[in-house]
Amino acid sequence: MGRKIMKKNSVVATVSVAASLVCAAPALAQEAAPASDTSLFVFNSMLFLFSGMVVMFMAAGFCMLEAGLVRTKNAAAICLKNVAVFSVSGIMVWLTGYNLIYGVEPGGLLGSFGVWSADDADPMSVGYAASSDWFFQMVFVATAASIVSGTLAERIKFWPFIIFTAILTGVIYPIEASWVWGKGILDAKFAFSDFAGSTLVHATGGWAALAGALVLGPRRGKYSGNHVTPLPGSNLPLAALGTFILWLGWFGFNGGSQLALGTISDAVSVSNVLVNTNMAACGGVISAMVLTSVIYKKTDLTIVLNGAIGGLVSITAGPLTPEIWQAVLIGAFGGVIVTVAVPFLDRLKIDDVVGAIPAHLLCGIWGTMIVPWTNSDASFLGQAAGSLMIGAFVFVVSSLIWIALKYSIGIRVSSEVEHAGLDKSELGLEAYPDFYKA
Amino acid sequence: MGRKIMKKNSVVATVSVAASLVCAAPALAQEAAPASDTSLFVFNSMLFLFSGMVVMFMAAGFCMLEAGLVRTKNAAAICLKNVAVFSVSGIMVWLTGYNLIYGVEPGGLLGSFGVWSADDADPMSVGYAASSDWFFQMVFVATAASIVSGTLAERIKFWPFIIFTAILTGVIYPIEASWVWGKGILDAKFAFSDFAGSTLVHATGGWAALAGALVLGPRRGKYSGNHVTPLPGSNLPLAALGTFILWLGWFGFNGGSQLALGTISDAVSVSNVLVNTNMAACGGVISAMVLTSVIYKKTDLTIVLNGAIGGLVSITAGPLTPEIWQAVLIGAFGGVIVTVAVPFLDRLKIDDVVGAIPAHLLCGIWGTMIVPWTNSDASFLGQAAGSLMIGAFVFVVSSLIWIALKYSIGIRVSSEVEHAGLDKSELGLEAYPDFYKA
Amino acid sequence: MGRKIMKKNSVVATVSVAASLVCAAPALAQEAAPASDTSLFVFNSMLFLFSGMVVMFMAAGFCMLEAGLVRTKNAAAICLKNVAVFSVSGIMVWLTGYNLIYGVEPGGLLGSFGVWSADDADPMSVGYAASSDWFFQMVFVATAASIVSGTLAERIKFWPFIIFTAILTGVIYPIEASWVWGKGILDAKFAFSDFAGSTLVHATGGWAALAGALVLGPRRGKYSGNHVTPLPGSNLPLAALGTFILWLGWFGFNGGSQLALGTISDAVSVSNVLVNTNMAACGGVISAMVLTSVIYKKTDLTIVLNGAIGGLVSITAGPLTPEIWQAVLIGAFGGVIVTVAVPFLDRLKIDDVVGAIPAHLLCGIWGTMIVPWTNSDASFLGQAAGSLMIGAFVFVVSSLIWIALKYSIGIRVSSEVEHAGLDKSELGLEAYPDFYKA
Amino acid sequence: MKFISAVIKPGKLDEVRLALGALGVTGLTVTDVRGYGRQKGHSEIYRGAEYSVDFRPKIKIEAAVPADLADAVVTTICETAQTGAIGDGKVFVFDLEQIIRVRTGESGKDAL
Amino acid sequence: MKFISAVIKPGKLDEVRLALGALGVTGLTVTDVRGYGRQKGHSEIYRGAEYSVDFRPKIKIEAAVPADLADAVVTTICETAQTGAIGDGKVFVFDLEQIIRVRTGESGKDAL
Amino acid sequence: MKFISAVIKPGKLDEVRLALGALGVTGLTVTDVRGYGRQKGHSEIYRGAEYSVDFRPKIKIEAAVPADLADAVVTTICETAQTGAIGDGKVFVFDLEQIIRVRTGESGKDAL
Ligand SMILES: Nc1ncnc2c1ncn2[C@@H]1O[C@H](COP(=O)(O)OP(=O)(O)O)[C@@H](O)[C@H]1O
Ligand SMILES: Nc1ncnc2c1ncn2[C@@H]1O[C@H](COP(=O)(O)OP(=O)(O)O)[C@@H](O)[C@H]1O
Ligand SMILES: Nc1ncnc2c1ncn2[C@@H]1O[C@H](COP(=O)(O)OP(=O)(O)O)[C@@H](O)[C@H]1O
Repeated sequence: MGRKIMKKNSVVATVSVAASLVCAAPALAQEAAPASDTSLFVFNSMLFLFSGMVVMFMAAGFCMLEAGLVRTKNAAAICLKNVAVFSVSGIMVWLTGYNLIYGVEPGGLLGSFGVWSADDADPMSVGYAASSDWFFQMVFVATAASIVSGTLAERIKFWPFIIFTAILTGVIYPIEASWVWGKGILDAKFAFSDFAGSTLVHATGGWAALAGALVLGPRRGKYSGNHVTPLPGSNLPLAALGTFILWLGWFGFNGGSQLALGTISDAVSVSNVLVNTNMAACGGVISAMVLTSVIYKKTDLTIVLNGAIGGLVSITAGPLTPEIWQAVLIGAFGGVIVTVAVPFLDRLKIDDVVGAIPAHLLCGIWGTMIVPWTNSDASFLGQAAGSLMIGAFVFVVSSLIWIALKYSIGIRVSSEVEHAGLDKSELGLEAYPDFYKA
Repeated sequence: MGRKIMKKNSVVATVSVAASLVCAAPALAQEAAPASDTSLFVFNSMLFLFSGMVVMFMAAGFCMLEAGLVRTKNAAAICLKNVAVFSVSGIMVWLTGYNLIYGVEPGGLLGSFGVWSADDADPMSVGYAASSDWFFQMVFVATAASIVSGTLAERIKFWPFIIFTAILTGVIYPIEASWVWGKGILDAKFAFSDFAGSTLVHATGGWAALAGALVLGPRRGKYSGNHVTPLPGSNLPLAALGTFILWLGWFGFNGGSQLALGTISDAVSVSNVLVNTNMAACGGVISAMVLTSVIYKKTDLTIVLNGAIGGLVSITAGPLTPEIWQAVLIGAFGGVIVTVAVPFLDRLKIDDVVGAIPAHLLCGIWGTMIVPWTNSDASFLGQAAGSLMIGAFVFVVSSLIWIALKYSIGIRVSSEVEHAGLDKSELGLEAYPDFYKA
Repeated sequence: MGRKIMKKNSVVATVSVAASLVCAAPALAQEAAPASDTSLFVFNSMLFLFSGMVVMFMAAGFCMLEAGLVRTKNAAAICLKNVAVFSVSGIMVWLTGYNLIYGVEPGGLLGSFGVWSADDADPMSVGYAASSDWFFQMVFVATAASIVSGTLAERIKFWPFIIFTAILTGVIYPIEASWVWGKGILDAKFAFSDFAGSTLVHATGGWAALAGALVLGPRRGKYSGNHVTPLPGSNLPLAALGTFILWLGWFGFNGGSQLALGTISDAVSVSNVLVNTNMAACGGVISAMVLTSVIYKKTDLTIVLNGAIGGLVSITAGPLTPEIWQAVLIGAFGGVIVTVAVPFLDRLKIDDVVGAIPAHLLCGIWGTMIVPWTNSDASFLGQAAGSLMIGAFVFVVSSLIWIALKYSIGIRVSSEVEHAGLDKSELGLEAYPDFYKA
Repeated sequence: MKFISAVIKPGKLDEVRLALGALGVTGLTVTDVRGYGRQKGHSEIYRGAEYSVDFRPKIKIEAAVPADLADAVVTTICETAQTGAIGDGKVFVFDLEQIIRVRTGESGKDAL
Repeated sequence: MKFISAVIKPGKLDEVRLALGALGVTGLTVTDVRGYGRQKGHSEIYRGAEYSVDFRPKIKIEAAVPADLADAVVTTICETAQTGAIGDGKVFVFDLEQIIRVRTGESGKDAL
Repeated sequence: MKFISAVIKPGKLDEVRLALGALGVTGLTVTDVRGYGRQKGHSEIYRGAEYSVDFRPKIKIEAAVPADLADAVVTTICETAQTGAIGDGKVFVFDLEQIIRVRTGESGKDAL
């Protein structure tokens, strides 16, 4: 019964296969009785809160993905880092991050430093609860920071990593994000378009990770001459779980980035964003699956998982405007990038433990550059300018910080610690003490 | 303080233990000021999107349940299958599935083939965003497909399995679902009632799995003469996690199947559905727990987990109409079915690795047949007709496809591959390479 | 693009760093057009349902946390207990719990016994669907019960534990909760304030666990003379996952406890609650992280995870009123409590396998006592009275029941069973049969 | 008394145990080991990088037996553990000076 | 020089190690093994199907000792590892031709 | 024929295997073991309680070799497995009465 109630009067609409542009909806929506001011406010706030909660859960996704892809002897250490990253991000976004992002002058370069607090003095003109927005922005910052821990796993010291995370989440990310989402220079001068953060979140995390990987160097035993020795992930079911959690979280990530839900047009947009987000992930999985099977005669699960992430990152810059087939293709190409770039990075002896650089940095760039294909408000030039400017800024500043840390307190554990594993040395325990390890 | 705000004026209502039929609510609800058109639209779309996201997460639940119940040497392969299944389902529902379901003539047998795209031309008469509905339907299809992988685990070849999945999600499921939810023949002629899919989703997945199990044969070493050798699941905490995720997802699965949330009556219905869904799961757990303890003097966790699923599947055909005690009983009997059927299938030498046939097929039939007990709109005859027609269709077509695959490209890995495990042979890696395996 | 739509007219409001008290919002909100009766009803019911689902997922969180912190030989048994606890709670809240809580006379001590059923006869005066409220209350009870299993793991018999759980969820919790949330004696006489249950849920679970730990005794081999032998947790990534799930669930736990969402004031409150909840967890993580590093020169992941929980429990009694810095401090002190109390309990030879007593009981008391700092409606005296009265009641009654069980059917497994592990002895299987155990 | 140690393929353990039991061998000790020999390892590809897994999983069976049973034990192991493919394993025979049963302190044949 | 190999119950390792240390045994090598003997395995039920777990977890302790210490070592192991229940294990004594310390190349008694 | 058993540090396995291969040793059997000796264990802290982990992970390598190769094998193991730090391990040499190849039944040198 349940299934039928609404289908009665909708059968005409839903079976139509004529491709009506989604942009048509807003126009028509004007005729319907609008939601009351209060309902609008609640809908908007709910979108932020609910999406924010789902995005928060991505922290668990990253944690599981990374715990699954490191060796047992470093599995507890990577969990510790993930818990710490999420906590430090929350504090830093409160202390400096939020006001750096949204306290920038229109067209400006640098926002204001200052601790954030909720201001709901004029709720109706804002249209949502101040804290709901802050919560949503905060979990985005945490996402960017989570990317870094995976790349640098199994060899970086805990505390220097935490210091870098604090700077990344409190200063670096907020500054570059202010250029676009804060209506700073990239928004004003280049109409740079990044719906939910292919560049602002993912490429940013990827650049910071790349800088770290270069300064830190590869894990001992990974490269000898031209030979690559894989150091296989120790718990692939956890990695698969992490990927599913990230996939789920992405619906909040991209869907919530519509930033409003109180009108028919917004509800339609959020819905379209979710569908495109999902289809890009499907595309990424399938292309990675086919490609690894063709190249290696084996279907490497870890690459397929990276393919899902790659597809998701690729669509993140523009999940609203593509037709479904375009979303599938955008994601599928993300899967190709990942499949090809993972071994390519190994050739360059850049040791990225979980494949974060291909999935977040490269697919982030790809996703950003392809926006003009489906969104006429964006230009290739503007997208390139934004990618370059943000990339250069994040990479240079991150490199400087990594180098400063390296030559002050040191960022790399000793070779004995690395051999014994960070769990025993830095945490004083083991992730799986009962199991006999080969 | 928080707790009290609303309790003040509600204390009378909530402590009343008089059993007022939930159906009374709609009548009364008319008096309240209705939500605006826009709010209605947003509520409905949100129900689809939010429920759809939770149902999507069931893919992770199936993945963990199955990864926990296979042996280590096949754990990565089952994860790969689960990721692939969800991706292929998304693509197929877009390409053919959706329009097969909802493009059928009233009372008809076969919908129209055609790629779906969102049509929001007339939002108010539809009442929700087209994409939100599509998203919700899509995750249902993926659920049906996830059931199959568990039964056939540890011995089926990857690519033939993917081909079957594509046909199941793109053709078989959509056709049978169109007969009911698309207002096809079973809805028109038999008033067949299946609220959220005990038959349409779960028994369908179960029939496809049964057909596969029969064509594929049991795992080597499982049966010798009349002796059954258990091949125990390798990671039961993951199986427990998977079950909890599925339980959570079921709230979206059944709750979202109310298909509307913008009226008092709908909000009450969704709430009642959630409560009944939960109580049926509780019933399934407790009956399985007691029964295994009585029969075997041990409380087999894996059966108890199956009991939870069995309870959930049992209530899925009619979660709105039962009183709570009825929901508990319906679920509890599902737990009994599972406990008894798992060893019974072994007697028949049907090797169902995760117990999907008892939980999804048998409980799906039970849940469908018991609907008339609490819902006078349904008849035993109509329910039987629907169960039979859908069962016959899905089982026969699935069998033909499995047989065709078997005698063309082959569906079963060689005995060496099966011995070594699919992970090494098909994926080229191991799920837990660091652990020493007994 | 998406990011900008609303920021245009909100930039002024959101960058303001002036600390306006959140209480200002309600006053202003009156001016906005209110939501219709129906929308209000739907918003409120949605808050309950959605929050309830997230809180339900905490059952998975507890399960993973506990499965990760026990030894392999008891990992399946703890999963069984967690599944059983959630199921038994659902049944008991239906049979007696709900009406004990809300059927109490104003200022009374004992509610009415009676099976609950939904009454939606007068929906507008209640303001939400009866079942949505029941669902939300039910998952709270399950949370309290989940706390106990962790403390008593690895040595308690299954069925006596289930009997205790039934009494705790059907009688003990409902009675003490009625004193506050049911408007019984503590609410009426002491204006005892416990927003989401630092005392009512968490300390209650903790007291029951402490009583059990004392009656049951420590695990064999844990204490010999003054020497403590750690029995390390077997799967720390699962423990980390569990903590993240709990963290997520807490947003529903505290956010939903606002109990209403249909006004601007409520939406603002829910948002503020979420932010404070998150910040307290961040505080708990960071203080535990710093403190363990300073004391032990190692950063013990398991303590840090307990720190997150400790922070969350600490804020739960009053997540609405603190400024952010206050929330951080309240949580941070929770982290300190946990770090100090874990080894202190070992000194007292109270064996708490997962650290539930420090995190839930001690932080629950701390969180309750600190409410007056930020909420002038609460007094230190009232808070102390409530803490004491509830603590004494729960501890004494729980102790009596544990003792009664001990001297009737026995609560502790034999030393052989304990040595072999509960999995083999009570469940007849192993959690990780394929792995070679050291 | 002789001490016989055999390295065999993992799938053969049950068969060998039953055959030895039938022969009168009353006890066995089994260890999971990895073997390297003529039977080469295989190569796996992980994230695009090939690597060789040189060792193959094997099972080591150890049994103390009376000297007069030794030959029969060796022959039985060879027969039941044989698949004919490379990597079937080896049997090693050692002289055993003494065997004592922990429970009773009995030694020599009585300890078997 | 003698090489003593003992199969004991897992719970006894610490006791035995301490007793041997007191006796002057300077080193030990320990392996997780599974044993089959008089002590029968147990049967488990998984999803309604019964199966027998034939092997029991045991611990193998190996120590190279001077010949004159061998008897004391055997006796000590028997005494400390004894529970009196079936399955307590066995001690095997082998002749050891040579022992060399990797670090220094010392051999014989000096290598102990 | 000799049977050589060596306990070495886990990180040295590959090096030793390659060196022995170069020497003409055709097969090896490897076991994960835990060692106790001069090299003391370390202490860990779990939830504020200190405990000592007395055993260190080691690798046991076993190889049957012709008597004339035995000395070279011992020397090679000592050289390649040496780090100079305490805990490098020991090499034990046993007399091997007989070796049989399961696949063919060949015995003695032919079985190597
Ligand atoms: N010289 C040796 N010393 C110890 N173990 C050996 C030796 N040669 C072979 N083995 C063990 O026997 C197993 C099988 O040997 P292999 O040479 O691969 O096959 P086959 O015995 O059929 O010729 C090896 O994996 C290894 O464990
Ligand atoms: N003949 C044997 N050769 C090698 N190991 C043996 C032999 N007999 C027994 N064992 C080992 O000793 C353990 C205990 O032996 P069992 O016969 O069960 O008890 P008990 O020694 O008390 O009579 C077995 O589990 C097995 O590991
Ligand atoms: N007497 C012994 N019998 C058997 N194994 C021994 C003996 N002594 C040492 N071992 C093994 O050799 C390893 C290294 O010995 P240890 O005394 O720590 O260092 P070293 O050999 O450098 O002096 C130990 O961990 C143990 O496995």
